[in-house]
Amino acid sequence: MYKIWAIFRKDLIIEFRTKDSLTSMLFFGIVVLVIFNFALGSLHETIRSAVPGVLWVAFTFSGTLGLNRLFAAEKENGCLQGLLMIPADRGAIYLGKMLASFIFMLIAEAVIFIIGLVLFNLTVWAEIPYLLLVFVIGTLGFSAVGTLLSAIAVNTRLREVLLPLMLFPVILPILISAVEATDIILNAADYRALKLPLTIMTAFTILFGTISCLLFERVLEE
Amino acid sequence: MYKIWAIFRKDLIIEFRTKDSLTSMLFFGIVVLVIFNFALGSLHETIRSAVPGVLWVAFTFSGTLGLNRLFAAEKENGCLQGLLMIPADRGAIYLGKMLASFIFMLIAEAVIFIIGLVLFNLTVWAEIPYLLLVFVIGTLGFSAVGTLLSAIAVNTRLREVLLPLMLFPVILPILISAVEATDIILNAADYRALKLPLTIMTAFTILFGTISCLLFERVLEE
Amino acid sequence: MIEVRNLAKHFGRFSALRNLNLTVSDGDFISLFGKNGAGKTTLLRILAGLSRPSSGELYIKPSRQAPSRFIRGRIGYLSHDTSLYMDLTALENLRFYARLMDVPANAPALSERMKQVGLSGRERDPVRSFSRGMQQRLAIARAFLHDPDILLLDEPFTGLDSSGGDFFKDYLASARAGGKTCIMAIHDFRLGYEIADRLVVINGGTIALDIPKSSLNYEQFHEKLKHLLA
Amino acid sequence: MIEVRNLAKHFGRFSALRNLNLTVSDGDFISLFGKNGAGKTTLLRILAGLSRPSSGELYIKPSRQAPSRFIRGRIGYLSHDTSLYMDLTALENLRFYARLMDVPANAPALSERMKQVGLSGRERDPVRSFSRGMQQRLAIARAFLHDPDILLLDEPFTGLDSSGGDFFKDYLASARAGGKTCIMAIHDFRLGYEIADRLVVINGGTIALDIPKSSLNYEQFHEKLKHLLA
Amino acid sequence: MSEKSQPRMDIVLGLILFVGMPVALYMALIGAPTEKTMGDLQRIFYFHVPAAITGLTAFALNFVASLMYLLRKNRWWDSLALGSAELGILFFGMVLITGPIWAKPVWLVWWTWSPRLTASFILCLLYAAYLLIRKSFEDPDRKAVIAAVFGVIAFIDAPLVWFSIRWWRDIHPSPMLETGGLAPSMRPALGICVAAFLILFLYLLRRRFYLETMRNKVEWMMRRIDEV
Ligand code: HEM
Ligand SMILES: Nc1ncnc2c1ncn2[C@@H]1O[C@H](COP(=O)(O)OP(=O)(O)OP(=O)(O)O)[C@@H](O)[C@H]1O
Ligand SMILES: Nc1ncnc2c1ncn2[C@@H]1O[C@H](COP(=O)(O)OP(=O)(O)OP(=O)(O)O)[C@@H](O)[C@H]1O
Ligand SMILES: [Mg+2]
Ligand SMILES: [Mg+2]
Repeated sequence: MYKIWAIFRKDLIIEFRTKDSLTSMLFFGIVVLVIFNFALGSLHETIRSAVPGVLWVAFTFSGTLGLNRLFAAEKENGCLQGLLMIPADRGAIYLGKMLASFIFMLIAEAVIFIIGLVLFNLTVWAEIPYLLLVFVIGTLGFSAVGTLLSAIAVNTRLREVLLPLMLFPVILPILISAVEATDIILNAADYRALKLPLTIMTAFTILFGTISCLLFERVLEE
Repeated sequence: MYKIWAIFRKDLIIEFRTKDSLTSMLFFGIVVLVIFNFALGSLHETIRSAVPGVLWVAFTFSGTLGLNRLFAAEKENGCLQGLLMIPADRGAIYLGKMLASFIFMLIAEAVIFIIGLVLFNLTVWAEIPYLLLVFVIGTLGFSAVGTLLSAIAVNTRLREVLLPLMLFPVILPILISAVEATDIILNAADYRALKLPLTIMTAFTILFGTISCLLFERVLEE
Repeated sequence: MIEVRNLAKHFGRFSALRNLNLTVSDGDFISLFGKNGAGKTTLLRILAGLSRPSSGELYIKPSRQAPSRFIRGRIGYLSHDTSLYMDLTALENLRFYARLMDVPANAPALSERMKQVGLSGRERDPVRSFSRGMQQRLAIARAFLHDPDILLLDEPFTGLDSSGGDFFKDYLASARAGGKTCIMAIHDFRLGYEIADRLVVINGGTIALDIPKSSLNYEQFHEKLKHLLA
Repeated sequence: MIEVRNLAKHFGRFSALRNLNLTVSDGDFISLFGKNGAGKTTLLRILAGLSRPSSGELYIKPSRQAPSRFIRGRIGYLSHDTSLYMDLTALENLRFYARLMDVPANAPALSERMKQVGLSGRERDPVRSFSRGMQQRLAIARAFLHDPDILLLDEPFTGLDSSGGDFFKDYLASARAGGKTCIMAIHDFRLGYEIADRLVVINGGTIALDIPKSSLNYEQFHEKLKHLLA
Repeated sequence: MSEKSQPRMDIVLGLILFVGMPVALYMALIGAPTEKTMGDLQRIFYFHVPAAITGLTAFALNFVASLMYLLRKNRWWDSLALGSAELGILFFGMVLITGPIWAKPVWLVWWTWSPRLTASFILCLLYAAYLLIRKSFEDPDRKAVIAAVFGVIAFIDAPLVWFSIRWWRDIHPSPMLETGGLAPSMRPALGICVAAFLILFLYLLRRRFYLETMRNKVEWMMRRIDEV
């Protein structure tokens, strides 16, 4: 348990020192927003219906970037090799890394979301708890699969290509549900419709979390 | 002169072998398109006016990615250091790298554009020469500044953040003109209006190219 | 005890190891010699469980298979790479690995380690700013934090200055006195002969010589090795 | 001729070099000794023009400033890093650098180079699949493709096996016979003494000893160095 | 070497195909009745649907083989997984080609993001990624493990993709085979085409398998040559 924590903490310290992942995650996310805004400049009245999609594009981009970096950092000096030699369940490495990517993504999402609000002129005080729920579940699912897949990708030559290539199709159900749920929250008032996408997201997250945790041991090994 | 060519050729061989930059450039570009398409799914009639912006977002993203990789590859074993020791004008390094990024971007843009046509249901046979002109000038400007800035960024710790952070504001005039020009070609029939954006793009490209070539020597050096 | 039977490792059509047999008893101190590309690193990585053999059997007491979680805690592997995080300080690196290896991770204990490898005073500097030899020192401190029973060393003296080399020789001597097992890939004939009590030469991916040190004096050994690796 | 006057290099509040003076005549063969972190690499990088001194003057005949394009063509720098592209084959690496260094880049000439460093037969394998020593051999071939007048060597024997070491010693001997200048950072006292004709010790970022080899025999030198670096 | 290059089973399958394919073609292009509204255009149906069925079968087989590999660590399963993934992409590629060809005249667009089309596209992407993973590992054992892991995830993902996009209205017709809406006169042709495609799949799979074993053997022999 505290090993999970140790791995998480280490990523946090490195991040705190270099500000590498978070800044680039934020930056890409914000750029997506800004350019979307710019591209949709002429369609101001319809913008609200595009916001959920735009937000999740931004989240996905920044998340993929973050995941890539989180494992690339382990490669630099053969650090992953050091990790593989520790006398601990490799599940601990998985959970530690997943926790780190989850937290980083949530932070990035929060900032991106706030900037999105400003850019798109939205006010959403009442909806925040619901949005939070959707963001947390969606991000959890994302980092559950993402961590496994980036552990696969990091050992290949095509690392930076392979991660999105594997991740996006796999993550699509959760992404679509998340966009749908966000859309319902922002644009429709009928919160009962939330049930379906939220169920799908949750089922997906649990399913992939379990599978990933089980398969992780097989995957980590050079 | 043949040194420029040697540097370009080397990047080409590496690319051919790993398919690293191009695949990831393409992938990100296409993903931008697809997700835009999703996000704008409900606005089918207005989509055509958003296409130029969307295209250039995709180009910019994939280009930034490509630039980052092109210089990151030089860092791996201190290869940049090897390059710095060669008895040649450092302008040759600049031009070789610029050529490589220019060609990679053009290839990526061509593919992204074709996929964009399919996704957005456009037919543009007659407009292709004009579009090609805009793409070539825009890309030239992009890689002229981009190469300089990524040479700066690669030596910093915050490499992947710094490049877009510096590049996007600098590139904005070219980007806006390019979107403008593409919009005119795709949506308005009056090609005379092309003159202004094209002039701006060309002027910026020449300006940036000259300045970058002059400043490059100062920048490369650890 | 480590037992390797009929080990082979192929990379595509290239065989890095083939038909390799080796039995290491507890307490053996082995120097592993071999030309560049002979397969020393490949063998050590397989023994450390970081790479899977293409065929053959690997048996590390008490488990009859690739090193499990329990075995991993008994192995200390010092590779060509340092396994250090460049953006953490020296102390943070040690603390991180100490936590993962179930070793006391308090600052005094770790500072003591730093002192042993001659890095005291640089605890709070990021590893990125360390010179090559300083990184190697820290890598040594890291790899043996958990006082492993089996030492797998891949050219451990790389980059060390004379005092660093002396320290590490002392460390190995005390490990030997403590009954540890050690396999060390090394190019320096004299140093390798001096430290080991068993001399193994790997050539063309298989064991070409495997003798106790007592059977040859240095000059004879040097002659023989020169001849083998010519 | 290389002349260094009052050189200093600071990293933040830390001085890696300070008050360093050194004059190297054409044809000097210098072994540079020093503890880990003494500043050897820092000095070599400055001499190679890869790093800017914080203060002081650097003078490499005939230009009174940091190495210009002309000077760069006369320097061969072998660093801790190999400067090789992992995804290119050995031959492609050499060909690339040969083109940039205005050296014939035809396959036979380059294969000859590969053969010299004992890598013939591996020309078409990607460098990523090379063992450490093989990479070092290729790095040597690369760094001296253009037959430079001034050799700056940073622990060049790292990872080389005995035949690789012998080859490189021969190479240095013939370079010396050809009147080249060489500055080599090295930790192995015996080897450094053997190769050089001038012995320089750097300590605490400044020159602590600078004597011709003829002034001390090996035992005296060893004593002195042990004492200096204690 | 004792093995014949054409095991008897393959010869039999080959013969069946040699006869069956022309029959299937005849049934599809001439034998089956012409559809009322779409005319001859509808005959794409006899390629589109069998290809889809075969492709899905192949992916399912890949899932089973991947799972078995993870449990049994037997290289046989890995070869099976590889072969079925490649053929799955091949057949599904046919769906993705015949579909748009059909769609352009019927729906007036090449492509829309309707649920089934999206799901098909994603499925193809997943297995393209699967093949890419296989290409980017060199160590055969590692490759097999990683590919199996991804094979499992990919197939579990497929139904999820399917359901998660259900709430969009779908321009793609719902499968009439299930609802029994297919005209009885079209059934024999469809049946024969499906059978022919499945046999073709089986045949190609066996050949692919054979190729893989040959490759391993050649590699082994090359190593022996190097050793001598
Ligand atoms: C899982 C994949 C697919 C399956 C199982 C499938 C199956 C079918 C079936 C059974 C029909 C006949 C429906 C009928 O007329 O009774 C059909 C029709 C059709 N399919 Fe697909 N299909 C798949 C993917 C695609 C794709 C990717 C496209 C691409 C555009 C496509 C385009 C069409 C078109 C245009 C028709 C004719 C629609 C019409 O009659 O209006 N299908 N498909
Ligand atoms: N990933 C790989 N792909 C292909 N070939 C490899 C790979 N790793 C190692 N080899 C080859 O295997 C052989 C043995 O390599 P290894 O690193 O074990 O040598 P070594 O004995 O450690 O050499 P050195 O003394 O130079 O460190 C070499 O010929 C090398 O080219
Ligand atoms: N980029 C840097 N930032 C901060 N300090 C640095 C940096 N580079 C080197 N140093 C410090 O400068 C000193 C000299 O380093 P240098 O690499 O020159 O040592 P060296 O003599 O080559 O040692 P070694 O024998 O270990 O290779 C070291 O204490 C090192 O920590
Ligand atoms: Mg080795
Ligand atoms: Mg050094």
